[in-house]
Amino acid sequence: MSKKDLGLLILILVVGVVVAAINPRFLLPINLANTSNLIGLFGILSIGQAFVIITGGIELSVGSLVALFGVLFIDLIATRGMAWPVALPLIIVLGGVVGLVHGWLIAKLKLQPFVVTLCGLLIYRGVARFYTKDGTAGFAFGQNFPSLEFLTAGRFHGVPNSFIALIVIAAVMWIVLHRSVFGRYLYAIGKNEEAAKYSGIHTDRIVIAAYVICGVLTALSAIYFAMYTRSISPASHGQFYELYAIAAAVLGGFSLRGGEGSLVGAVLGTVLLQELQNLVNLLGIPSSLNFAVMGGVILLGVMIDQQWSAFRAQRLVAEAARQSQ
Amino acid sequence: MSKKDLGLLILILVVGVVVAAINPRFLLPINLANTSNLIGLFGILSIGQAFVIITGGIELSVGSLVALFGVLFIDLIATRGMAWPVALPLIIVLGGVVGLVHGWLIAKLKLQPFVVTLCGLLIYRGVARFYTKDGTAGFAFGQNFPSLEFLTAGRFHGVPNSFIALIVIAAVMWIVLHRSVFGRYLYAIGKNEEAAKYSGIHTDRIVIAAYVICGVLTALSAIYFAMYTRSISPASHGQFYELYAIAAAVLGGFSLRGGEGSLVGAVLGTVLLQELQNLVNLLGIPSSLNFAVMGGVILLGVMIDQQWSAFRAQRLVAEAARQSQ
Amino acid sequence: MLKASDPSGLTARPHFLALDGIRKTYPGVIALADFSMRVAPGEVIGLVGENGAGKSTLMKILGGITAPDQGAITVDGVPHDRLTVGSSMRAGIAFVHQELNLFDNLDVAANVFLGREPLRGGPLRLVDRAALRAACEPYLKQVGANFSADAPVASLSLAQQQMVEIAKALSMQARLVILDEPTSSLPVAETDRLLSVIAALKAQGISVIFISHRLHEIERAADRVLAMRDGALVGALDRDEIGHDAMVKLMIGRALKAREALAPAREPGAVALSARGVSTPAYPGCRVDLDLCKGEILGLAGLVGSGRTELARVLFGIDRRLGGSVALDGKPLALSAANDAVANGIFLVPEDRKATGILLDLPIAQNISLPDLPRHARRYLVSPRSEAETAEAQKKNLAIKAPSVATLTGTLSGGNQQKVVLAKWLAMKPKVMILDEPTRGIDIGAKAEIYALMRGLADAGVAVLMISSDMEEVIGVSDRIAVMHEGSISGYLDRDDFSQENVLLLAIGKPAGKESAGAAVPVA
Amino acid sequence: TMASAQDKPTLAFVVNGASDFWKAAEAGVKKAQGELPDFNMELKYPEQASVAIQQRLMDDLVTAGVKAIMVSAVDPKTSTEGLNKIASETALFTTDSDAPQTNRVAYIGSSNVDAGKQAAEIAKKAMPDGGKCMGFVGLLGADNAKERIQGMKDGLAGSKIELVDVRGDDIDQTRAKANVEDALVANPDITCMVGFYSYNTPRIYEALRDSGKLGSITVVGFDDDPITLGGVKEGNIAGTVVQQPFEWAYQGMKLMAAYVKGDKSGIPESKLIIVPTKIIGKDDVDAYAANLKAMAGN
Ligand SMILES: Nc1ncnc2c1ncn2[C@@H]1O[C@H](COP(=O)(O)OP(=O)(O)OP(=O)(O)O)[C@@H](O)[C@H]1O
Ligand SMILES: Nc1ncnc2c1ncn2[C@@H]1O[C@H](COP(=O)(O)OP(=O)(O)OP(=O)(O)O)[C@@H](O)[C@H]1O
Ligand SMILES: [Mg+2]
Ligand SMILES: [Mg+2]
Repeated sequence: MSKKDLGLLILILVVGVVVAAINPRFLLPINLANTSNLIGLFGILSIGQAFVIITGGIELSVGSLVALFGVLFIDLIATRGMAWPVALPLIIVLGGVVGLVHGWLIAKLKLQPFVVTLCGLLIYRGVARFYTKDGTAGFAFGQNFPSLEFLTAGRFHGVPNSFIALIVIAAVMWIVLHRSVFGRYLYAIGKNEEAAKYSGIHTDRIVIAAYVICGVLTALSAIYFAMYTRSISPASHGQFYELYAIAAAVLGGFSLRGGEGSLVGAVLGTVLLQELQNLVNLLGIPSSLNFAVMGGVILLGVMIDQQWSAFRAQRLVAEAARQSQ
Repeated sequence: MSKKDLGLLILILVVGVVVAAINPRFLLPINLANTSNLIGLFGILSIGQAFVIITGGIELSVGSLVALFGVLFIDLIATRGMAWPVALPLIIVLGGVVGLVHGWLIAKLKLQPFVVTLCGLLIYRGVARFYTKDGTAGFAFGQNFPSLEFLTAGRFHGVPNSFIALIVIAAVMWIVLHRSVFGRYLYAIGKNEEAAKYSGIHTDRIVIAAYVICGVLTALSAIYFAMYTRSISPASHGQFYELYAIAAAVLGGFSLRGGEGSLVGAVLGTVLLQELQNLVNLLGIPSSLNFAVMGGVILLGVMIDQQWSAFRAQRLVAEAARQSQ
Repeated sequence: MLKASDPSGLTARPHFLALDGIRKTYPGVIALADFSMRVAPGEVIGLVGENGAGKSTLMKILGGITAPDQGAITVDGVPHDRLTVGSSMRAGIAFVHQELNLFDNLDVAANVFLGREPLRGGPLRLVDRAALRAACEPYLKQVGANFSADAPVASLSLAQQQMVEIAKALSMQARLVILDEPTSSLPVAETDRLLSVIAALKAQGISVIFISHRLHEIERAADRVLAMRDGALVGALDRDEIGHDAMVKLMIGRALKAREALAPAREPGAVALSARGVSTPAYPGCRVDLDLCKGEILGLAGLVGSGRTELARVLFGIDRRLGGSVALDGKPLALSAANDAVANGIFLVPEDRKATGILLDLPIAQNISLPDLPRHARRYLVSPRSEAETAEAQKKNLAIKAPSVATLTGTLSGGNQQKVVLAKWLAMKPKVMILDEPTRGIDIGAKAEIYALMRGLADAGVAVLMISSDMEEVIGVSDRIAVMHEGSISGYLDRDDFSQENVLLLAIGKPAGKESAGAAVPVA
Repeated sequence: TMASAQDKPTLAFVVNGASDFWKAAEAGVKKAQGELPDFNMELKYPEQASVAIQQRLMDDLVTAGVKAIMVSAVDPKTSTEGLNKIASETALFTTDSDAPQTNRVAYIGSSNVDAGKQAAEIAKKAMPDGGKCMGFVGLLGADNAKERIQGMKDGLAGSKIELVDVRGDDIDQTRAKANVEDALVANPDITCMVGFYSYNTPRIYEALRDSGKLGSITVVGFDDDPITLGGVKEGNIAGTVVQQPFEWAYQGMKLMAAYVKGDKSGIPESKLIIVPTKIIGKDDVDAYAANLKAMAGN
């Protein structure tokens, strides 16, 4: 675990202790389970986003995709009667295809990631809304899918399965990002794509793969979100989720310039954000301030991190100066 | 006017001709005036955004600022009875101060622009909502400010004054960006900040100045927006306007990597976006598709532009090869 | 120009690489015109030519980075229309680029083996980190690196980074190694090591194409020299014909005047820039005292990482000094940012021109006017005419090879880019000129011009500080030499004491011997 | 306040999103609080009008130990499961839009379909010769919008008035106003406009005023934005249909307080407490405004 991740972890613990001191109900198992469920949902999104950010890209269409895939999934299994073990992989594949298209536009046609995915943000939301004619997609009363519900919204010994899914995904993705050749290429491309190309790396394929991973994880998390809310109004569902995902990754040390960041950081970033949301509700802070608290803490965190590194560098230099005298 | 701007202009005209052919009412003076009013409002935002983008930065808090400044302005003049000639410059100065803070955090503390302004997006929206306790800021019935209303929402010989304001601002800013020393520095910093610093440029000050300009123009446009809607629910007012502004700048040829773009392009980009919104209403396209149409056209525009430049570059090279034989 | 012995090697001889009729044009420039060459196994080809002659373009074609308009490439008997980066590597070609291409977020070993990592974990394709490290060490040893395989590249100096690049090329087990100006920022000892590495490659039957503007290196390493001018082969020299003057004649089409004898040591003027107890972030514990006089060229020599660049950055205000004071003409300077220095007439030509020297995406004229824009402006509005005039004058003055001053600087050859960096400062009124490796990548003709320019500046009363790792240059150009060792100045040499040995002794922290003055000492 | 929050039973009123509409409910909560000091009453806005965020807000409230929640669910039809989860942990009431399939204790509110019908009444009265109406709304897909539109269509059935189209604006007021302007251009034969959300009517009023069409186009409104009431008084808005969120909140809070104390007598057999919507025309507007003011002063 890097110094940066450790700092974040400490911040999370400190905030947790303070909140628990003010309102001990924070530590109730039910609250921890609720929060870790949301951590699971948003964490999967953040990991997907992290893979794109590491290449120096960005994926802004995440929120709209959560709406579109959610609508499609619920429509398929609730209205069209498709069996969920068919619908689920279908949606995941669709996520991969969307990622493929984004990656292709970015890597092959050399369009800017911000532009491609901004258009995605607009288009997918429009499509989702058009698909339901601005109505809501949801389950009819009494429509139940016990095994699917257990897998997505259920708990295992009190631990939400979505959280377990996050842990598994994070572990796998940690190996991919930090131990595999693919991961190493991602870092290289993020730092200097041109030079990576000169090293004989198929940069296009790697970049496309990053977007595919993001698409797949987004689709997966869209299904989790759908099964959590069980109802999706496509006009608002998932709005700003891309910002949550990006904020989590950035809090976790990812640089939007690419080539920097650790997977543990992205997960911890999500934990902090969800802890903050929980805190606002638990401490009775006006919900209008929810956003402000989140923004304030991110800014503070990033500033402290920045100042802390600067301070450490200075101290190191001063140390060296003292020793050599 | 650059080739790129010309291409955009042609696209705007082609879309206009098609729409006019389907629904001739598109060309009614009243419709043109309505649309140009909105072009004025959004155009001012886009110009501000362009100054930040040219440095390789981004300003995501624009939408939230439009809400916050709008709420403050209306509250000051409608509820607190401040004279508008006092309130207006006050808000503009506030815009400058916000820009100063952002610029300072980015240039001096070396925080990432995306992060700083993302936090701004969250914080300002929260503050705006807290300020009105999630209520709406608006004028009482019959509360009128004739001269302010004429300046902001009025028309001069049928031309909306907001559009005239945009033209004046665009002209001044064109000179600043394309002819002045400051503008040249902006491009240099956008292309390579390090090298600009090594040329003895006060890069920090220039970057801060870009954010101040953006803040001031955002505040100005927030006042225009406030006087247009005359009522502001801070939870939703201005949401996504930063995306409109960024999209307009990008359509107009600005690169988010910095150092590229023309002011005329940013204005034309705004024109195209507003034309598209107008088209959706005039052609009776379901409102749910509004976003999708916008996204689709931006993507198409950027793709054509990209392919076209690639094609031209190829032809130039082939030309050179042929000639030299 | 072809001689009976056919030094250009075009007649049948077993060869590894054959190029025939290679042609490459850019808008307004013919970079390569019907270029043909052969490279035999185990042969070291020295490729020389003025800046912009097309050397790098040719190598980029071999490396698969650019495609030729025309021509045939045959590698090991296999013909290719064009090479891609992948096919070039697979064909056994390794490439050290003129511009560095390292990843500073990865460590040294990861950089050396990027794209060729030893794997474990089967289909998981995990990086075998231990094997990677182990595989890297021998190559680092071979290039004489003083850093370890897991050092982050971000912590290395430019010269050290160049060593990583060379280690990378060596590790590829290639059959042809292309070295495009690998020594441009390497000091003497490391350069020597590189030359012996080249000899070792040759002994293993590996071919080498070696590009350098330091002709004595070519002299020592090459079996055959090919000279290029304006994209064409203008001549070739066999091993026994290789000599400094012969190469120069081929390159520039005429003999260069014999290196002018040093002007008699002049009385230096008053002290212009004086540093007292200055310590830099790289060596926070060391204090540097330095006096730089008007009208002198003070050469600053030292080994890799001795802190010269750091000192220059501090004197130019890019880095904050940790202690001490700097005064110009007796007046103390704050130097909190580069603009302080520029405003006071202290200019820096940095060593890394791609990152800090110029803006590659700007036209030449805008690069030249950038530090002095207000002078080219009326009421804050830039006058493109005044700008173009100045740029034209500088283009002529420095013989910058470019279609026009509106050309994008990034499309110029390395040497011409360097001239643009110089031009922007020469267009202003320097009081103190700091040049960090000013002739890095500059051809021999242009070098002479730059030396003349420096001398001209000095004669005009400018104080010139020249940081250089090129021993010949330091000794040949300076009025006085200061040598740095691990962050402090280990000694000064006056004209009478100039010798390679003395510089080297000081550079490794030993006192210079007065007696050996003038003696030609073989480099260690 | 944290301490008292733990001593006294807490009752929460959770709305579906930030809007002025709920300001009256806030006043109702306040009035109830004044009368019942043994309780801790709060009104909660989710930071966004989304099911997930509202669900989370309620989960957190339950965690924090509230004794009863009255919720205006963002999407009651499909939130059965989530609402039932809350209902299993605390006493759940619904307001504004009902969720009859859930285990909620009772619903207090009005009927959006009926409100739509009342809007049709206004239109029919103002345009006896018939006409063409254009509607404007924030979220076309939202239940309350759909029900109001449906109610109005039902109410207009058989008359010569037709609701031609309804344009959505995603609660962006700039677009709300631009939509009205565009409608005036695109459909010159429109004779009436309906603002289905509280802010739509003032935007219609202003766009008409700007283009000089005030008075020549019949405006039908919903809710009681000050501009709407002003327009009604002026005669340029034919009438507006108002709900009574103040009553929902006030009665609802008292009902919940009683319920928590064990008194279930206030819950009717049908579990529905309907506070009817009212039509406010030119003649009633002054009285209504005075009443509003009186409530806010509470
Ligand atoms: N991408 C490009 N676009 C346009 N012109 C180019 C481009 N690359 C190279 N050139 C031109 O091609 C010519 C040959 O350049 P090249 O870099 O091969 O020279 P070189 O021999 O390596 O010079 P140096 O010794 O200075 O490195 C130069 O005139 C240069 O300006
Ligand atoms: N960015 C950096 N981070 C950490 N250490 C650095 C950095 N840049 C340089 N150094 C270290 O600082 C020392 C001085 O480097 P500097 O570049 O000033 O040396 P120099 O004398 O100019 O040598 P060179 O011939 O390499 O340019 C070296 O030990 C180098 O490794
Ligand atoms: Mg070259
Ligand atoms: Mg150096």
